[in-house]
Amino acid sequence: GTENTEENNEQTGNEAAKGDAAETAELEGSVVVDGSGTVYPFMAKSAEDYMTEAQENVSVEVSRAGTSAGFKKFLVEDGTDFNNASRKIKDEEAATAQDLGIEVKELKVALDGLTIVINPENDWATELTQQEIIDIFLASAGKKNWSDVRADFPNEPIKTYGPNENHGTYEFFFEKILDEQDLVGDINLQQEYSTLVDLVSKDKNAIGFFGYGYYVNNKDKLTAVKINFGNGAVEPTLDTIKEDGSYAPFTRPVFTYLNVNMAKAKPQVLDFAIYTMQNAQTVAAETGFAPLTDAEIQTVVEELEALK
Amino acid sequence: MVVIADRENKEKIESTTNKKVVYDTRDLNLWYGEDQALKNINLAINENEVTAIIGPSGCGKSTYIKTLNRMVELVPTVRVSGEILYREKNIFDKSYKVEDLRTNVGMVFQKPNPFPKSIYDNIAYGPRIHGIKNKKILDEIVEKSLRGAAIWNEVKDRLTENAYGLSGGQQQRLCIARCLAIEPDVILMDEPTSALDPISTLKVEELVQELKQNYSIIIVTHNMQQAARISDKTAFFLSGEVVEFDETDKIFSNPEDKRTEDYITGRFG
Amino acid sequence: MVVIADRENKEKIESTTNKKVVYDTRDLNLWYGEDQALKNINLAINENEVTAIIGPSGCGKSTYIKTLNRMVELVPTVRVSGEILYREKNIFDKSYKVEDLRTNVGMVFQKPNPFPKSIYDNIAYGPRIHGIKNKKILDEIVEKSLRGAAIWNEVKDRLTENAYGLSGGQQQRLCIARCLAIEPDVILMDEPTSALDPISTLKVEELVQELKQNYSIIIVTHNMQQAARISDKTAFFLSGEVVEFDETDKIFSNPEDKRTEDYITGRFG
Amino acid sequence: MKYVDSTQVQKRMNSRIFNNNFAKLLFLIATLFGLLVLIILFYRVISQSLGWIDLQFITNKLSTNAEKAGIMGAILGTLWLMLVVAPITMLLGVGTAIYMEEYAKKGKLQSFIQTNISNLAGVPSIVFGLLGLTIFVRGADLGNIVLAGGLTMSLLVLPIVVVASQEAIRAVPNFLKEASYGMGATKWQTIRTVVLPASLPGILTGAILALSRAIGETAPLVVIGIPALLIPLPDSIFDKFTILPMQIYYWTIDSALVAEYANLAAATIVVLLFVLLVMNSIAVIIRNKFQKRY
Amino acid sequence: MAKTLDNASKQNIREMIKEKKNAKNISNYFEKLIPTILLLIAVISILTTIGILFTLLRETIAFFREVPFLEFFTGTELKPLGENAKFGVLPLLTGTLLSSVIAMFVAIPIGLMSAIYLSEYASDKIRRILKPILEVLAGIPTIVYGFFAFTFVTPLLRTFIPGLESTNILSPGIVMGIMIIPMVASLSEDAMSSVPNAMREGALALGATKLEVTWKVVIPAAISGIAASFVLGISRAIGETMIVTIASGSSKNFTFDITQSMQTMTAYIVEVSGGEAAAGTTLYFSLYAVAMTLFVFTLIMNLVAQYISRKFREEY
Ligand SMILES: Nc1ncnc2c1ncn2[C@@H]1O[C@H](COP(=O)(O)OP(=O)(O)OP(=O)(O)O)[C@@H](O)[C@H]1O
Ligand SMILES: Nc1ncnc2c1ncn2[C@@H]1O[C@H](COP(=O)(O)OP(=O)(O)OP(=O)(O)O)[C@@H](O)[C@H]1O
Ligand SMILES: [Mg+2]
Ligand SMILES: [Mg+2]
Ligand SMILES: O=P([O-])([O-])[O-]
Repeated sequence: GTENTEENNEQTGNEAAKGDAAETAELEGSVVVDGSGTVYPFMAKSAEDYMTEAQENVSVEVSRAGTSAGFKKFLVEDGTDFNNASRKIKDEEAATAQDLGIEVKELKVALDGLTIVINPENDWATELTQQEIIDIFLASAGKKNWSDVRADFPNEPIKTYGPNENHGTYEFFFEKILDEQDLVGDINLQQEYSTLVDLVSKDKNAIGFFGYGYYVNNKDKLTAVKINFGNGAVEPTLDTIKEDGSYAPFTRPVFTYLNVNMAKAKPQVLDFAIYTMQNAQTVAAETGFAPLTDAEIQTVVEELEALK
Repeated sequence: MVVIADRENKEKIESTTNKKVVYDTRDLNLWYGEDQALKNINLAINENEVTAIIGPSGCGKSTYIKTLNRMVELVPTVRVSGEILYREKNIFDKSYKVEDLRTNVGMVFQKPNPFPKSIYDNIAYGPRIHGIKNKKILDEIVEKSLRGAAIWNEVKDRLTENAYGLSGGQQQRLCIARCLAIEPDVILMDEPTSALDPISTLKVEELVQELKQNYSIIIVTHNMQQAARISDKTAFFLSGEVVEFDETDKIFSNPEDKRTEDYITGRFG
Repeated sequence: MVVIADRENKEKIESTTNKKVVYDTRDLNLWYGEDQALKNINLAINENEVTAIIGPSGCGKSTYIKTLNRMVELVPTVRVSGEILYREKNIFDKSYKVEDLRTNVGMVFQKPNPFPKSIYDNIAYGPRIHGIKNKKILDEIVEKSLRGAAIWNEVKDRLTENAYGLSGGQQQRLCIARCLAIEPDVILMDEPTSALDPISTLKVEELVQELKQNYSIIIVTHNMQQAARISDKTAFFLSGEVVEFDETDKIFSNPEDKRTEDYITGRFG
Repeated sequence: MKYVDSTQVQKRMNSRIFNNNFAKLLFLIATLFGLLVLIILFYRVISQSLGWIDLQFITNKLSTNAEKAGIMGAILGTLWLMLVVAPITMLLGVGTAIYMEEYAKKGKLQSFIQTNISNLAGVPSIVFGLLGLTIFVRGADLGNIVLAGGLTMSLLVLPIVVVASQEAIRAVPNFLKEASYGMGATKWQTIRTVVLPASLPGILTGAILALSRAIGETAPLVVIGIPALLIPLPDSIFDKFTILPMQIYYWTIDSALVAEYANLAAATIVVLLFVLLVMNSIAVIIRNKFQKRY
Repeated sequence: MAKTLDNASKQNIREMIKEKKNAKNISNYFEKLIPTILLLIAVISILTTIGILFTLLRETIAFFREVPFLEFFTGTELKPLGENAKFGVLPLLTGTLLSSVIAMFVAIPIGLMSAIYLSEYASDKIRRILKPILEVLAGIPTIVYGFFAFTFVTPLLRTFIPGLESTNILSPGIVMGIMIIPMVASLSEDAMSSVPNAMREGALALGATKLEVTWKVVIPAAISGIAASFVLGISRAIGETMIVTIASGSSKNFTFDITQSMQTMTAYIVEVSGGEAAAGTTLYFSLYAVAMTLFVFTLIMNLVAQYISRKFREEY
């Protein structure tokens, strides 16, 4: 039956129509996905579409422990099938995978713009330079008050917020943006993005960071800081968040990592992987991510097809 | 009914001859924890007689009667010494099964205590726990027992109703009927009429007189008139001791002990 | 003590003259829900006398005495008609403060009911709620009251101990002392000795006799001898009615009503 | 001189009576505070759920799309969970209660078990969750399925059933037991035919209260791990599952992602409260109907 | 007598019983087995406790092998997830204690006043209406209270307290207090109702007002039960999870500022067990160390409550 599946999927290609899906072999069993909270909305949508439109009898369950936490569940014997990640897999993690004999395949699913958000009442910091942002979060920069950032800013304390260390977003920020220098000590780190949204939306002096998706859904409660990377202030939008877009310095790819052993053992896992990639562009747009190019998708899908 | 007729004949023959002892109590002492409630009781109770036990409140009447079917052991602190021979076997023997004893010795309590079930199920309770399941036999037992307790006519049309719908006097006769349903040998009654009105009391007293034909009855009563009216023998208890035990006529007309006289004439208690 | 001397003089003078009425009950009826417990009571109770109330169980003695300080109102279903004049004021008047009444009218209950506090605090309770905080004055009140209740010698060395360490009789006298501490005008007693042994009873009876010098006392009792021994006047209640009310001597030697006689000679109740 | 000065007493009397009346009012207000909170809570939840709660919401599967989302999965999950919890707690709870009330001799063991049960009742539910995670989910390798959750919940609510059953059994009048023993019934026969039927209403009341506690508990399941998105309906005790409170939890949290989720959470609360209300009413009816027949 | 009855089997009932008795040997064995079976069932509650203790202890010991005991209990820094993890439990302790204290500030006065009203002032009729309402309050799932705290109480409080963060310890504390009111009220009311009426009458007869009776007689007499209800209330607050998880966020700052987001021990367990599940790491062990602390806390509270109410019960 698996052979059949592959063929059908190949036929349907990117524009998987319902009629065609009905012809594919009926799969069943479960697919377990965990990991990034940033990627969660994307994956949840994709899973739901898969269960309603492609394979009704497959159960895809999606959790969102955070990228790092998710990898710990992924890189164990009988671990999860997919781990969503808002950063690349680390060397240690890859090494663990090798030790355990788990073959990991990285699937880039979309692009996210790390968005710096402030309270809507904050009318002074709507545009900041990249350096100013770094300084605000950097312990060594010692910016306590807004007026420390720019003299004409109000003399009020800066309240910093961000996701905690379970999250790839934190690590991306720490590693790629702060160059692994210490964050300010009093930063308020949270497990749940919703808590962060709420905190920033209710604190005039707040500034925080997380994925673009959580910002677009709360445009009425949050303001995204326009960032000057050297060529004038850029607002994060689906257009600017591109690998070569004007928001590029803060743009990052988001992934899901596939346990290839599982994909080989369980046809539904591979089938779901292919489905997700084939529909990645639409789902990304719906959930607040910048889509990949057709070419990128095509290569990955082909690689996946080759697994069986 | 053949069975009862059988028994009646047998018993009648015996009762004309010398009476047999059904319960023989020997040097019985009983303690509730540290408090001694019965002191050196010696009493031989005859078959097919009504034996009344009288005495002031707290003298140990209930304790004694509950010892006869070992119900007193439900109080965890109870300790006993001495023996009680029922039909020549010591009921305190290790090998003696208390359930057997209680199957042979029925008990009627001060407050009517029917189960919160239908009248029918109340009567059928005993036979059922002893394994009688046959509906027909149960029906017969129920009717026979209710007739035996002189309450059949009052309840025959409402056997499926809850027993709590009956009046106090009816409930007490129901309890007697329940007790008859397993055809006991002895029936113990602990102030069976003290919660009843005079008319119900009278009915129960009449019933006791009638049952005596087939059963040995031991009855505790506060009411001396009642003891005089219905019993053959009377035991007078005082502070856990048997002061006097004799023919009821003798006790009430010509007691040997001063204390008995005092009690009977109402000088204390 | 000065106070007592004072009062004593005053009262003695009055008692030689014509007695004053302290409580005048007029056409009092009382219902518990639908059940009438008191029927058309008319009674005038004199100052500085002991008035005994006797009658069979359930005749309304407690109800009546509790009506005198409106404690009966604690039962939510109670309804009252008629009036009770205490010192010429109707206690059922809207404007009459029940706390005021109870401050003037002390009460002693059937079962001793000390508070679970020290002996001292039991006595000081009343004065304290009335605002007396001064330790010295409280000390004096405690001593005076305990002396007044004839229990001072027994407890003077253990005033700080819990009142529950006392015997029943001592507890009852403690309750009387507690009542004296707010210097009432009238003391109501509802079978104050029924829970006590004979010796404690005697002590309380003596105490009542003594207190009568300074207080008007109304006492409910089951014990006719007690009524005869200690009271000046006796009211006989039956089924919620006053059958007879007269000098105690008269009631016990030569009652007018047949029912009073029957009761007193023990023919019922 | 009198110690108790009657004019003084009179003067204080008014303020004392005023204090009493004032306090009474204050106490009444305090008592009504609870009522006030209830009203606000119900009002908030109901008004927030208006327009969201309909048949579709009850019968639909879970979805990330707020318009299409339903709670059938959570309802079935809750039912499956109860199917595990109810028999286990009844068996263990009533068994323990019978032992404690009818068989155990007053002594060290008995009082040890009793103390233990009341302590167990006070252990935070999240600790039970950790126990379930360690022993059932991981130790027995059941995974986060209905059975594992049900076993955890059973232990959590066990003390409630035990204590309620004990009270019910203790309340069976002695004279009924005596009547049975007097007929020659054995202990077990007496328990089976007299004690249990008479205490059944009390036991059932306790069981219902325990179940409603289990239905509303969230913390242990959060620890055990319930997926944020689980669309298929569970159809055995070996399936993964979610329950109403978990759904409320996730929707509350995710309301930052999709604002409408807050309404879904409110609608789910309404359903949950309705279920609990019905269960409690049944308990009250049983209690009132069968109470004190002797 | 029933001589007319036609007995089909013509058998004496007593004989029938005897016959059945002899046949009933299997049920005899059963009868003997029952107490043992029931004992085994009863012991399950003990096994549960042992299970809890064992699970918690094993991992807690592992935790203290990696993090010194003293550092855990005196550390003010809790950074369990970072590279250089810090495991000071004090931030969690302050969060837990502050929220519990706030809860008790709400629950004790309101609960006690409700108890007084119900036990001393209310007529039967009013009591019959008000008590079930309190019971409903007690039956509401904590997740609902969490939702209520997060979506209603916090926004409401922010209109009075501008500095209040949107997740804070004050609002869940208050809501926890509301949740505990019924418990305090009903346990205290039980204690007060069991004070004999004779004592109230004694005081009323001295001219005391109800308030004075309550304050100076009933409450002192019921104090042990009342105190026990407070202790149990605190214990309940300490163990409460969902309200704080939802409404107080997960900041691990060591602070006493109740307007700020803080984490309680329970919320920490939720966060860590929900996110991190890999066995064997210090983070994983810390879960059990915190749970152990929580367990010990509540256990002590419960024992204290039992001790109080047993020790001082019913002197009257
Ligand atoms: N369960 C018990 N535990 C301890 N002592 C008991 C118990 N039952 C009875 N007693 C004591 O044993 C003594 C005898 O009690 P018993 O009930 O046999 O008296 P009684 O003659 O039946 O009195 P009454 O006429 O009031 O029924 C009494 O002093 C009583 O207090
Ligand atoms: N709280 C109450 N509610 C309803 N009826 C009551 C209440 N208290 C007393 N009664 C009824 O009122 C009647 C008088 O009772 P009361 O207590 O005054 O009698 P008593 O003369 O004091 O009797 P005793 O000598 O037994 O104390 C009785 O019929 C009693 O049943
Ligand atoms: Mg007796
Ligand atoms: Mg009376
Ligand atoms: O939840 P994360 O995407 O930040 O890992």
